Amino acid sequence: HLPILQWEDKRGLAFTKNNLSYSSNALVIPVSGDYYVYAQVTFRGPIESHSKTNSVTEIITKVTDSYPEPTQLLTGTKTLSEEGNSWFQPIYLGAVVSLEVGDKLMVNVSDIKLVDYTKEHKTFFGAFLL
Amino acid sequence: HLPILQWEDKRGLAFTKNNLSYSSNALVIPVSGDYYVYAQVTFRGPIESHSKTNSVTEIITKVTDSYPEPTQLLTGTKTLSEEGNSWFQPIYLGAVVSLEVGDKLMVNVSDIKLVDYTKEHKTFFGAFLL
Amino acid sequence: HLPILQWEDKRGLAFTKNNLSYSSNALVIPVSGDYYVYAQVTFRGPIESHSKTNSVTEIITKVTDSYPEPTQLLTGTKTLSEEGNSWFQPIYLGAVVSLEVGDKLMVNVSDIKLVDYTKEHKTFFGAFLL
Amino acid sequence: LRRHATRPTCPAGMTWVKGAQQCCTPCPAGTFLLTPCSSRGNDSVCAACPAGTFHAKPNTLLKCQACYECDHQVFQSVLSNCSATSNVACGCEPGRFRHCLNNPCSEFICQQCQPCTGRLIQRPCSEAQDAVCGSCKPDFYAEGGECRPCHASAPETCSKECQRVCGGSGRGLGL
Amino acid sequence: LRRHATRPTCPAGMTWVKGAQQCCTPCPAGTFLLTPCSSRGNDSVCAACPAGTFHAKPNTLLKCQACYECDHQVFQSVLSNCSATSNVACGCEPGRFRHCLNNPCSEFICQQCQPCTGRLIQRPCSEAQDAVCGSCKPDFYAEGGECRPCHASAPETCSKECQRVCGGSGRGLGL
Repeated sequence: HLPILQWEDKRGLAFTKNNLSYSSNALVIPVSGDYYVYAQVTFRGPIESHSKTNSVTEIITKVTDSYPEPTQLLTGTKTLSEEGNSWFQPIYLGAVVSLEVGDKLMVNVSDIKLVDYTKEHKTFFGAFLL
Repeated sequence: HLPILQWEDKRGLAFTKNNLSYSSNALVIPVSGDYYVYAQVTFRGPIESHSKTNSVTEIITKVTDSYPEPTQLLTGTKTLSEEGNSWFQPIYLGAVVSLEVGDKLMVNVSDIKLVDYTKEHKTFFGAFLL
Repeated sequence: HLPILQWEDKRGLAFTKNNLSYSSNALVIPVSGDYYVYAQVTFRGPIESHSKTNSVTEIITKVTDSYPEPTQLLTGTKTLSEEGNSWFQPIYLGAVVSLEVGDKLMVNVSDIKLVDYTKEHKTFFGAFLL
Repeated sequence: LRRHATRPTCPAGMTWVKGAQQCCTPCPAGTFLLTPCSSRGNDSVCAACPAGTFHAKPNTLLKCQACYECDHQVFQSVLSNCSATSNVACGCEPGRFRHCLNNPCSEFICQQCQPCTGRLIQRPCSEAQDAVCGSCKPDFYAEGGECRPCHASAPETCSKECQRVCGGSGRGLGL
Repeated sequence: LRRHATRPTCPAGMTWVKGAQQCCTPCPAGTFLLTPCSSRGNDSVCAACPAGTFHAKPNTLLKCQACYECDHQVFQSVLSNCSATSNVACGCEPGRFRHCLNNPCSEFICQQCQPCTGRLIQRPCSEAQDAVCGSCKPDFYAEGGECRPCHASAPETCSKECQRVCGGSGRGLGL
C-alpha cells in the first residue's frame, strides 16, 4: 500500500473534539453516521535523490474491522509537467461517506518525500459528523 | 449546453438518504434550505480521436421550475499544458447554495470522453443540508 | 501582506444569514464555534503588463482582537508551467477551524490582477457553523 | 395541514410556486417574485431586478441573477451592458480578436490583430478571428518574409516588383 | 442572561476578552491565556507555550501557534530554532543559496552555488544569491567556456595567458 501520512492533532490549528480521536496515524470514528471527510496535501519537488516524478496521488482510505483490507474512499491524482524546475501542487479532497463506530480514516500519498509538511496551513486533514 | 454526467446512486460508496433522491442524472432537493454541494471529476487524456484538448471544465448547475434555463452554480475550469503525453487532472468544487424543494442539481463537463468514470473514489458528487 | 480580495455579498448566488455578516472585505464571525470555511479563486493569465508569473497563491486568513497579526488558516499554492500561452487555474480550499465571536476571515491572493472576478460561479468564499 | 401535494401540472402560462403551494403567473423577464400569488386570488407581486442583476426569462425566482463582468485585464470590452433583462455581452477592444480558451468560447482573451504591414489584406481582422494577410502590396517587395516599400533606389538594386517605381525614373532602360 | 455586550474599546494596554466579556491585560509573548481575568479583579492567568508552539506578540489567545519546520528535502537548514516567542527561521545548507519560488520568498529551495572552478569570484555565494564568477584566474586559460589550469606544456601550444608558466621554461623565447 501507499505510505500513510502522520498528523499533529494538538498544536496550533489542529484539534479533535466530540470524541473524534487521533491514534496511530488515523482518525477514529466515535459514532456511526455520515461524515464530511476532507484532506489537502501540498506536494513539492523535485527532490534531488529522486528520478523525475510524473504524478502525485493522495488517497483517503478507511480501515474497518468488518473488512480485512483498507477501502479507498477518495482519490486525487494529477500528472506533473514541470520538466525539472521546482514545482508545488496542492490536492484537495472532500466528500460525505457513511462510517461505522471504530472505523479509522487515513491519508495515503504516492511519495512521502514529496509532501510539504513544513506549514500546518498547507497540508491538513479532518472530518465532521453531519 | 455542456454534456451532463450520469451517476450511480446505490452501489459501493454511493447512497442517498433524507429524501435527497437521484433521478434522470440529477439530485432532487426534497426540502428548501442551504446545502453544501460538492463534486469532483477526474479528467484524463489524451483520447486518440481527439484533437489536443487545451482545457477541461466542470460545472455544477441547477435546474428549477422557477426559471426556464439552468443556472451555473459552481465552475472549475483549468488549462492543460501536457503537450501530447498522457495526463490526468482532478477538479474539486464545493460551496453553500440556497435551494428550493424540487430543484435539480447536475454536473456538466466540457467533454464526457475525458472523464475518468472507472473508480467511484476518483469522480463523485453530493450535497448535504446545513 | 498579500493583497486582500473584495467580495459581493448580496447579488445573485451570494447571501449571508444567521448573523454571519460581511464588512470591509471580511466575513465577521457572530458566534464562537467550529466553522467549515472554504474559498475558490480562479486565476488566469498572462497579463501583458506582467513579467511571467511562476506561481499563484490563495490564503484564507483570520484577524482577531486577541492577536495583533493575521493568522494564515489555509493556503493553496501552485506553480505554473504555461510558458506564455494563456492559462487559467482554480484553487479550492476548505477545512474546519475554531473561531471566536468577532473574528474576521479574509482571502489573500498572490496577485489581484490574476484573479478572474468576472463570473460569480468561478471565484467564491463562504463559511458555515457546524 | 395540506398533505404535501406532489407537483401538479399548472395550466399553460402558470408555474407551480412552492412557497404558495399553488400555480401563479410567473413574473416577467427583468423582475423577480417578491410575494407569490395567494389562494385568495391576488396575483404574484413582482419587483424589478436591482442594478447589477437580471433575469432574461419569465420566472418565479426570489432573487435575480448577478451580471457577469467583462475581463478588462485581457482587453475585453463591453458590447452591451447588463440590463434588467440581459447579461453583459463582452467582446474585444478595437484592433483585437477573440482567442478562445474553451469551447463554446465562453472564456477568451483578446489578442492583437496582425498588422499586415505592406501586405494586401485577404480577410480583415474581426471580433471572431485574426486578419489574413495576402501578398505584398503594389510598390512593396518581399524580403526575408517581410514586405518592404520600394524606394526610387538605383535601378540595379531594384527588385522585380519595384520596376514601376525605380524603372520609371531610369528612362530608356528596357524591361 | 447578560445582554450581548457590543465591543467596548478597552483602555490602552488592555484587550477585550470575549470569554470574560471584559477587558484584560493580554498575556506576554511566549504565553497564552489559560484563564481570563474576572470582574472580581483577579488578573488573567497566562501559561507558557508548549514545545513546538509560540506566540511572537502579547495576546489573549487560548492556544499558541504551531511552529513551522524547515524543509530538509530541499536542503534547507535551521537558522534559528522555534522558541516560545519566535517561529523557526530557515536558511540554506552551506554551499547553497535560496532560489525563491514565490514573492515574498516564503517558499524557496536551496540550490548549489556555482563553483567558479578556475575563475576569479566576483561575488561570493551567499544565503540570498548565487556566486558571480569572473574571468579566469592567473595561470588558467579559457577554452570552450571553461577555465583550465596552464601546464608546463610545450611552448607552442601555450596560450597567451599561460606564457608565464610555459614561457618561463622555454628561456629566450621573446614575448
